[in-house]
Amino acid sequence: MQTKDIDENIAWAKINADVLRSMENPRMGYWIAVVCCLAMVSCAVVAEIYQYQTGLGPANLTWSQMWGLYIATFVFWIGMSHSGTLLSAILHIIHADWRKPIYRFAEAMTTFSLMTAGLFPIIHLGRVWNMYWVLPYVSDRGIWPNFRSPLSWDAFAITTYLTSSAMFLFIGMIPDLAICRDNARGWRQKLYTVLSLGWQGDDRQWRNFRRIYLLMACFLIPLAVSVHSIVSADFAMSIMPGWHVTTFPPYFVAGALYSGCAAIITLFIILRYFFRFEEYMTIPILEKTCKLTFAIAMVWTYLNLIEFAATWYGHDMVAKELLYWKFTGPYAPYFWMMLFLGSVMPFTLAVEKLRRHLPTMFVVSLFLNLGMWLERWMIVGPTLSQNYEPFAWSIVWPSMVQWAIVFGSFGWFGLLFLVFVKVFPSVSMYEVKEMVFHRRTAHRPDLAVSLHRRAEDPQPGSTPSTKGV
Amino acid sequence: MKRYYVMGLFSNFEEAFATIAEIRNHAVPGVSVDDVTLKSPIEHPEIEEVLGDRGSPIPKFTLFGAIFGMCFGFLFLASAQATFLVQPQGGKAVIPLPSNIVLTYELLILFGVLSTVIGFLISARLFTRRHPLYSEKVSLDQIGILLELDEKNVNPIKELFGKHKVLEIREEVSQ
Amino acid sequence: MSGNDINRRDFLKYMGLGGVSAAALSGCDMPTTVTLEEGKETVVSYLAPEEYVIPGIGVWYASTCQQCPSACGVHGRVREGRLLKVEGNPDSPINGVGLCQMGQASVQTHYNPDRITQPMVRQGGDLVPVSWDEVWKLMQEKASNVAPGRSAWFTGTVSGHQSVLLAELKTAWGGDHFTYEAINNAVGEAVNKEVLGDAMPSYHIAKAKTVLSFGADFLGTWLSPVHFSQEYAEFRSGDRGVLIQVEPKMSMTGMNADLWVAARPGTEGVLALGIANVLLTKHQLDGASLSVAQRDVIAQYSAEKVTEITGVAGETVSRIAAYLKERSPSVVLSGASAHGHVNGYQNAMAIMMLNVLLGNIGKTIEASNSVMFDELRARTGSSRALLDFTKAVGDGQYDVVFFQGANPVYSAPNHLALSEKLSKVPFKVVFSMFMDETTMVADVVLPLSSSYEEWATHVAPYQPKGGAISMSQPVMKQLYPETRAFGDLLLGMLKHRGVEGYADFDDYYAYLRGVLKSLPASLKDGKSDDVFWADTLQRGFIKASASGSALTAVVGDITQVSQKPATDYPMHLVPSIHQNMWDGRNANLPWLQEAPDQVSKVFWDSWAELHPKTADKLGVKEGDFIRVESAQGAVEVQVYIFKGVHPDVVAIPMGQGHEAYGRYAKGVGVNVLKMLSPAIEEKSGEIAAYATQVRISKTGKHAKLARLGGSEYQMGRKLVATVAADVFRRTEGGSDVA
Amino acid sequence: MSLKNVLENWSNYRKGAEEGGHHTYEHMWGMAIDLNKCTGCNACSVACYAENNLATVGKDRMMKHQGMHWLRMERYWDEPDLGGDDNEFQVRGGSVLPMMCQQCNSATCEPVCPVAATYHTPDGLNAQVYNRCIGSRYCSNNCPYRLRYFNFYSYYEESWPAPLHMQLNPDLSVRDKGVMEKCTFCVQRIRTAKDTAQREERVVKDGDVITACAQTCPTQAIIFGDLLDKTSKVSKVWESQQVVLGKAKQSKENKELRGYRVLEGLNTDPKVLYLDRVREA
Repeated sequence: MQTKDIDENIAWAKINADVLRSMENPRMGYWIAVVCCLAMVSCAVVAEIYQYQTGLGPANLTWSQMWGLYIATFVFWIGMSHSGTLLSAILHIIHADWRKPIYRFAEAMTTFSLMTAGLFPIIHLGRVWNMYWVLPYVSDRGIWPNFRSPLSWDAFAITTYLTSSAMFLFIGMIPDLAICRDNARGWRQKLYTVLSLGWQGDDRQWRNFRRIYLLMACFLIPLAVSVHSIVSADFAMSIMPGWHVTTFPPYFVAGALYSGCAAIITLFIILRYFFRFEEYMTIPILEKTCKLTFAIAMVWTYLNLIEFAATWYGHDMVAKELLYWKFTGPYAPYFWMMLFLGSVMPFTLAVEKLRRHLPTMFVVSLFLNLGMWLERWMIVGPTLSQNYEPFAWSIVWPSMVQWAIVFGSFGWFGLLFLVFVKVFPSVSMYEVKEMVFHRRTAHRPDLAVSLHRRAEDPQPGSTPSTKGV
Repeated sequence: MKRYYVMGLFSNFEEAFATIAEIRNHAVPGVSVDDVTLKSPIEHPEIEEVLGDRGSPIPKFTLFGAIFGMCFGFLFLASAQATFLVQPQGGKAVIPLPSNIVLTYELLILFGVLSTVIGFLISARLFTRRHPLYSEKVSLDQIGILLELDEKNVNPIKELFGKHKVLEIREEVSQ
Repeated sequence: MSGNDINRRDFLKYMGLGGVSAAALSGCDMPTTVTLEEGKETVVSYLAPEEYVIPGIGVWYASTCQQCPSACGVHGRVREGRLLKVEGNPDSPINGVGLCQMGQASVQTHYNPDRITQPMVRQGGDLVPVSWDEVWKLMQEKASNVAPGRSAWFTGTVSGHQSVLLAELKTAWGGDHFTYEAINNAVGEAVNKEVLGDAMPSYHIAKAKTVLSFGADFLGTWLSPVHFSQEYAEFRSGDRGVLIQVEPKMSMTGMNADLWVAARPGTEGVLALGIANVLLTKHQLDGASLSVAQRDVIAQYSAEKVTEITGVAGETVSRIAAYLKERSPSVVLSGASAHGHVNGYQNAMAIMMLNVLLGNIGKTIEASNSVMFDELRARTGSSRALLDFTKAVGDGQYDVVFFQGANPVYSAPNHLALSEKLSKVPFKVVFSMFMDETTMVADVVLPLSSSYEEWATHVAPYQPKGGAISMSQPVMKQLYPETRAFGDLLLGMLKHRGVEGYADFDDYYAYLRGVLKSLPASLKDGKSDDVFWADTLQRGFIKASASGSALTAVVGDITQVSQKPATDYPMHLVPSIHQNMWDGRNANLPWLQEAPDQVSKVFWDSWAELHPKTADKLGVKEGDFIRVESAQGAVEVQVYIFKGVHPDVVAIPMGQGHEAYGRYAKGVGVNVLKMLSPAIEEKSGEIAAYATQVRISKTGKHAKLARLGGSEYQMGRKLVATVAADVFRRTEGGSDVA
Repeated sequence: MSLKNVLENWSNYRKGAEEGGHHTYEHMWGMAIDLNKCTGCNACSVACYAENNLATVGKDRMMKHQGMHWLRMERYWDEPDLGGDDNEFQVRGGSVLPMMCQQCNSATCEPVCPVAATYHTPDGLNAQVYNRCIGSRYCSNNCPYRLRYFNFYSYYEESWPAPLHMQLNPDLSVRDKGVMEKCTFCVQRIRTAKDTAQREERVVKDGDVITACAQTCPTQAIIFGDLLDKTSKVSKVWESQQVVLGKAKQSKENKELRGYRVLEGLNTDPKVLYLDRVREA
């Protein structure tokens, strides 16, 4: 049974070769995936064009339920984006080096799910063409957005987060892009030459690189926390029962990390399988991720219980009725399913046998994410359905337009990710090397030499080859 | 005056570090450890003990960016709110501190991050041409030690490299 | 982003009228010589606007609402030649500033997209548009030479000078005139006539401390609802009066009652006698106003017997009696659900007996107010007119029939087979604004102007504060040049016929001016004719009260004959009155279709109301389709379940289920009137609309009921807070805070 | 936007409603609705359709809760205050509640609009700027009364087939899809009255403005007016009911007075006062 996170005696050239290979020659399966994603996206595009032309009526939004799947899915994607930050930033700061083989795709996931999430507030606007009005641009009429609105906080927070996480992803990739540059030909070489920004592995560059990486990590952790608490403020700052909940910020952050980790497990398994990354994305690393996910799941469960208890013992009769209704009303099947998937399902992660079984974990991780999606739907839906004014109570199910757009968003995310894995290294080569380097318990120069030598290299100690003018 | 550039590539990192340590100890008179540029496929925090603390100005950029973001953020919001009087809403003040704190915080981070990145781009000397002696092996698995030398020091350095089992030596003369 | 795209040309077109009406409205002594016809040619631009047309400023013109027979006074707001909105005429003796939703929606009748815009004639089975000349030619040909007694008019309520001209025509032609209203108070009028000597006395709800109403929905549909709403507000303030409503299905008035009682349909009279019994025995009321025989009849109705017959608990009967005794004076009203039975007259008589017993006559029920000119008084409609008309038509009695203001083909029950019988009438002329069911069978269709485009006088059937003649004036130019005012058509027919005394009048406007000139000087308040005319138009009505004679109080036969329920059809059908739709005439107004029913909150549809017990027995829940079947027909309709309906009753509102009548009415809901049984109120001969027995069955179909609102319960939240009446009397008694 | 402005007026800009806010109100339009008089007849609602160019949306859209009834006549069957309704019949009738925008002084809809399309005017109204609205619908979600309506379609395309469109009130606009709308207390009438008063060089007096609903009410159950004008009818009702603006919990000397505001405890400070429905217990 594999117990080490990684084989520290792996040849560095193999690392480069394996990762670079994953970026080349897309196979049939890749193209099928691309076509599937494109098909999903076009569903959403058609639905959105229809909605744009007609108005939000076909989305089955109503005067009593003005929000729907769009906002729920927006929160879901925002949540998903938190895992990359978690793995990169927190684990970086606490020197948990097992993050190194898997953080790259997690960060990419962060960026792409943010790019997906950012679409939803736009899609859901009644007048999409005026969406730039939420940005504080200088207008000669002295009109500004309302800085009090959690929605304008969202605009700020998401912009900041998208900028920062994209920078974080990119900067962390620079040494790898240099590797790509050094190994690529043709257009790829030109691309990587530009993107690697002249990286040449100087000690000055590495030194500054280490600083910025740490600083960015320090920025990103509070940023990530703030972003999802701000998203939670969309609800928590409102007056509605079931939304006006003090524990929402931590609850959202925990939920975000939870769904992000579950998504990492999914993508971990997919990448490991399709790109044959078995040597980097190893079972022990998966196990660590699973344990982390389990821990977060328990935090999430706890916060759920806290919310129930606080409502139960609280003085707000309306919120109490709503909670009771969530447990028993027409949303109850979904609510119980969410609790089952979110709180019971993760116990599979605690079982070592299951944890190490990839197909099981794949399915479990999908279910966890379904649970987390349901969680968001259970936040948005029931409150709108049943609130202060009984005359306004209604049950409205989302229409095909909403479903199509939500469905398409997964295609959009997939498409971005598929492009990413073929253009950028989805495993951090230099960091895997670092990991390997630092993991070697005893520094064995002979082993190092054997690892870093190729046949054409001269023998150590013999006359070195010389080049130059 | 002609300057000579010599780069040795090492597969044995211990030996490479030992080479630098010797240079630091003036194994070759006239060659200082400050002339050494280490090129490496990975980050080596431990080598800084040998190379000496060369410092980095990035935290200063960060600090500046963060403070600027905070001040600018708050004042921008407040002055925008003060001129946009249509905002008095929900019975609250025109310039509400609680919500402005949220956005100030976001702007602090945004400007902090941007400033940090700019600081990095400047101080890491990116956007410069690759050194003529740059070897692709440096991005793979070997360490390069690059020295800028007077002509008299070229051979002693090469010898030093040789002693430490250098794999390859590259050199160049600039006019 | 506006659908409000009136281009410049249209604008100028409508401005033309602004001049006319502005001149007409003049409050000062300005000669108003511009006629409507001339006004057509007048194009007034902003460069030289008429004195009263200020761009951007609305001007208000007085007129009369024609959405129901109550004839409320309105002010129409006209801006840039367009009528925008109507509001109650504050000076109106009928409604004051208030106006009901039907009145508010009257502008949609005026602007309705389904109006008939030109005359039509049936050619080869289809109605085809023709010119007025052709119409007159055809009328000349077919209608002029009809033998005396071979022609008939079938109209809704008519009054004022239209009624005068109609009478002239009738005399000239020697024909019959039927005035039909599906929603009427004919039985009540008959009883009033017998007991009080006055068919339409005035009711003073505001003076009463207790109102006991047997199915009179005076807040919604009875006589003059806006007026009674005003009185109700007064009745409820200060020493707040108690409202008790007895009816099989909760009406809007029932919804506002302090005590809502569901008596078994048709037993209202028994309940009234039971109440009288308690009053006489328990409360020792002086029964001197009744004869001994009558008191003997009352004495038969002990509490147990009343409970057995009516299903109303003894304590409820006592409670009603106690209110009547303690909170005096009272007024006892009877309405459609008490009248619409075979024994409706008996019911109404027993109910009226309560008024006599309680000494309400002369206190809360006083002599009628009416205008001093008999010929102008409203000819109120009845449903008997429909029966008589159908019979006459079936006998082939008429060669020519003129229809106006009534839609009998829609509202006649199946068993009358009116449509088939009408085919025996060779020449049917329909005066109509819309292609309703009756218009569809016409041989000639004469397009009418809307009530906001025509000159007319109306006299409300129920005159609350002295008699008044209401004026209608065109508040804007005719939308369609080919439509004609009803008055103009009547005058035209008189002139065609060569009836003497009408040849001098160019049009109905000239006729009305002439008539008003000839009014007695006492009505003109010493004003010159022109000033009086201008004044009248501005005020909207002429006060012309007749001094009413004192009421008698002779109670007739109050014996109650019990009915045998038909076993095959165990349920009672209540064709309730939908306050938005009235008898169906408002079904083509989208505002009223979209405004939910006041009680059930259903919109754009019909529904059947069931008591929860009945629904349980049948195994249906809200939104299930049930089949309601009488011997005469059946409908399938969704159910609404609530506790405001008697368990033996299925209530379906009338007014929907049109087969024609424009895009908003056609195909919406079901027409419950079609399935009424042939039962007839024995004494008055009215259709016993509430006497239909039906059976209901589950169809298994289900759809969401088109009902506004989610929960019908407040969940303990303080949305509608309620306070007990004695608390109210303690804090606000004697003062009107709001 | 200048820093100088912020610094000079800092203390002013930091004042919330409880300290009087940063500006003084010119008017404070409010209502009092007597549920003892309201019969639930819907005249107000239809008058609102007529006055405010409200679209009729048809059965399907009404059923999908996409109607535009700014003034909604709610009807409940229970009476929490007078005990249960375990009777076989609905003996005390139904409880009706005309609900229009409550024009809250601490409106929950206002702070959440990302573009400040809904704001408080110096007249004390919750104004909705249609042109500014981008349709995020947050305001509606945060309205505990659910009294905001959204243009889910370009309703004007179908609601006013010619010549129905000629009825449209030119004093206010017809709204296109994607815009939130709600009761404005007939702001066009307020505007007209203010203009007239200005032209006549006087102040707006009680009775100059009346909303369409209050105007048409057959029982005159709705009273509309300026709460700042202590002589106005509506002020007197508020005063007599001992209901004070700016308080979530009223301290009435006479606990039996009927005045209350719907969901007052949420501290939205609505300006529509309701007077208890009265029934024989």
